[in-house]
Amino acid sequence: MNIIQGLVDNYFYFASIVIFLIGMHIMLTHSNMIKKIMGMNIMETAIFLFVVSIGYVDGGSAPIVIEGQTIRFINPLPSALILTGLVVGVSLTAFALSLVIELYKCYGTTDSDEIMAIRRREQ
Amino acid sequence: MNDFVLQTVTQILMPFIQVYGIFVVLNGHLSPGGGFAGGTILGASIILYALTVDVKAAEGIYPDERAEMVESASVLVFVLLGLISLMMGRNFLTNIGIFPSPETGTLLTGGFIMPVTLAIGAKVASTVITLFTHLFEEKKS
Amino acid sequence: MIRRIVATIMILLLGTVLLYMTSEMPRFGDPANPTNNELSARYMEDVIEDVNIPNIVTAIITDYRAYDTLGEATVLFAAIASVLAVLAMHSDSGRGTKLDE
Amino acid sequence: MNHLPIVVICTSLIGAFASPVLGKGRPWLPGILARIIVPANAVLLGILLAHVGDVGVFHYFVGGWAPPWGIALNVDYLSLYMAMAIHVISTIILVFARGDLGHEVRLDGHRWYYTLFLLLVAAMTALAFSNDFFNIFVFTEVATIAACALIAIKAYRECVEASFKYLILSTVGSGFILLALALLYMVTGHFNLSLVAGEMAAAAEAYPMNIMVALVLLIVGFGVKSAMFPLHVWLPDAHSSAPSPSSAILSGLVVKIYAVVLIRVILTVFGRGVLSTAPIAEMLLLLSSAAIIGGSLFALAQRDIKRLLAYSTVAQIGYIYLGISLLSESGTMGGLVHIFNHALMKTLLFLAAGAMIHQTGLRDITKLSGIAKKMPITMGVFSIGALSMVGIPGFNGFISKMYLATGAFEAGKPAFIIVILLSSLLNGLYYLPIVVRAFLGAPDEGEVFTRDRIPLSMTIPLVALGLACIYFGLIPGPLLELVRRAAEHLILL
Repeated sequence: MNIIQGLVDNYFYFASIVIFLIGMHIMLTHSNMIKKIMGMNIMETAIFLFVVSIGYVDGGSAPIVIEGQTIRFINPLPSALILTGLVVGVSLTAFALSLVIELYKCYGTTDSDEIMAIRRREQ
Repeated sequence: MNDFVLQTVTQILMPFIQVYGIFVVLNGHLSPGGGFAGGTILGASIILYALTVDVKAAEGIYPDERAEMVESASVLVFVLLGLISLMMGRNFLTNIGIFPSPETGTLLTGGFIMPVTLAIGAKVASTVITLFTHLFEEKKS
Repeated sequence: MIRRIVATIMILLLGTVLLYMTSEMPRFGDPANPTNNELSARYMEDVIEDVNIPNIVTAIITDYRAYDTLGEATVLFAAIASVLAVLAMHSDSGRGTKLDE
Repeated sequence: MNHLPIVVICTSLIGAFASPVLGKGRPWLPGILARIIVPANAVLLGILLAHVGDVGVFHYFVGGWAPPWGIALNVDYLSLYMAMAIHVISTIILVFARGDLGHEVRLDGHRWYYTLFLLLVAAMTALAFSNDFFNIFVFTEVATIAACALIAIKAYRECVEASFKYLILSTVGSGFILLALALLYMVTGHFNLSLVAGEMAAAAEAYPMNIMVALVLLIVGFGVKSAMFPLHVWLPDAHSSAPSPSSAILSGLVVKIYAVVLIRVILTVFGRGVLSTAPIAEMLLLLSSAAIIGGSLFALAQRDIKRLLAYSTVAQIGYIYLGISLLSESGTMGGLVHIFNHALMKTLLFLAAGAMIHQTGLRDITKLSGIAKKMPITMGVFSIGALSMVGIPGFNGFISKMYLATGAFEAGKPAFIIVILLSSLLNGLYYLPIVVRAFLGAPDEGEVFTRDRIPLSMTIPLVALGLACIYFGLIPGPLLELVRRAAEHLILL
């Protein structure tokens, strides 16, 4: 029962892995491009949750120093890096959406299977 | 969207949101927040205006030409701050004391952190607004 | 349909491996974890001396690891340049539909 | 002197940031700016190389914070070699773009094109120098977005589609990379490559699953981005539909920088200790052999010249991974030297194909018969590139193949010599018919060649690349010396 115990102990990691898998499943199985982008966002968010939870320390508080108090902080590094990661995610999403807009203007659909069908019909 | 209540409330709220955004940017090094959070709040105020009142009017508040200038200028400021420390014989992006060092916890502490945060805030706000207006209604350039 | 089944099986396999790994990871929230080493200790203890600001996260992103933040501003710039370029280039007439002219 | 790596990255970034504003209403200005910045940076890198020759390799601490607190740049021969390759090849492509770009991208898009091009060059240089996992992730994203946009900027819907496919697959790759570096951070507590390497043995003892999963995720993540064989599905569409200068830089440099980062991470961070616990190297050998044979077979079936070249890239990436995963000195040298040689050859071939499409508008290789009579220079250098690809002695392609074969022999795996020979045969089968048909075939009567010459700014880069292919085939000494030092650094650890 080591595995169950480990999963219960690491419930934050467990949850973020499950969300990650849901996001990947959406990306791989859906042909609608908007849904693909949603899946991409879910996947990224799961990774961000995972990274931030690495930095958690039992009983720790937000890492802002208050003069004259010594309290335990959480590890600030993962949180700081995920601020960067968030911006990367926004950038990728924005660019992907602009490409979908262009594809919609060209083909009149946001479904990648339908675009393939249109391409095949034209050849 | 033509809802009188919504539009009026938005126009009343906008200055408060913007002041809050500026506060978050300026106090990024003292309290939770910073360039990214504050910039997004600033951008959100304009997005709210665009959604409830009119996208064209929002573009009037923040036209494309100014957006391009702000985009380029803010990142250039960031790189140039790094290069200044290079010219002073330190490594790139070394934190150099710009202001005379006051006591911890006041606004002008932290060397070049506040200029950097301001640049990031301007950059993020501008990017959020520009992305929104361009994706919301593709314009004829 | 086949694609969906194959993808689901792949995800399940990946999930099994990842979840098995999760059970063996350092325990969540344990102060003795490898991540709570001299790296994070210095950020927490010396931030006032080093940077003279109380917000540690801001200190990390704008001072200790400012180069990453420069990269991140560059990502934002790349995104906005890409979006503007793509939307402007495809905006009006003169658009081709075929590669062969 | 020590600041030169960051100066090189920053000048490209400043050029990129300034281009949209400067280019508004002056579409010619960003191009000139780029054509000044990139060659100047190549010169600076040459100075830096000489400096490193004097003082030895060093780490540069950005922000003045030593690792683990700050970010370190790794100024060694591998990063210098890659940075030099990036800047030299980019310079040539930029000169070519002056003549070709107007034909493929609308004039008001030129400022964006050069902005993205400079961003891509800066990001690749930063990746070559970076010695920090998170920094690698950030600049990987810059390079990904810029590369996708360089495809989609051409106003054809095929380009947008290819770009979207590339972006989605790259994003999955980025997700895997971020997850992998989180897993590594979790058990080692560091982001700096050298420090992670130091903690690796203890971490592999205590948390073997984390390390193995992270290794596999990194291989898949960077494998998607560098078009490792079964993950290459995005590459043919993306590289064949892009504007010719973009195709050249994407095929010549962008896929390789990810390969180099992956190689550096696998060999210096994980090291032989972890590699020996699982058959990772053997798996990479098999995959790269499959890439070499499979890519060549796919290329054989293509009629579109740029698609053919794109599939050929899949095969050539296989060579690079083959050389590295042999884990012998000659093999590593062969893989590394092939990075530069293939960049020269493939840039040459893509630019020559671009010149042909520019002049005739034809992409179908069966319709190009007799084209050598109309475009002798272009077709001449194309033949040099093709012969070099096949691996004829006297051209630079031969040098890398020779080292790869020696490496396979050294590693005690002579079976891979057969793979190399077989792929040379296949290369000959798809490249030589184009050359033969172009020189000996009769031109089709109905074809109208509106322009009899390509502009000088397109001829000069082509000739320069052709001469470089012959030069590095006949006098490979200095290049091999640099590569040997880079390989030593990798193989010693």
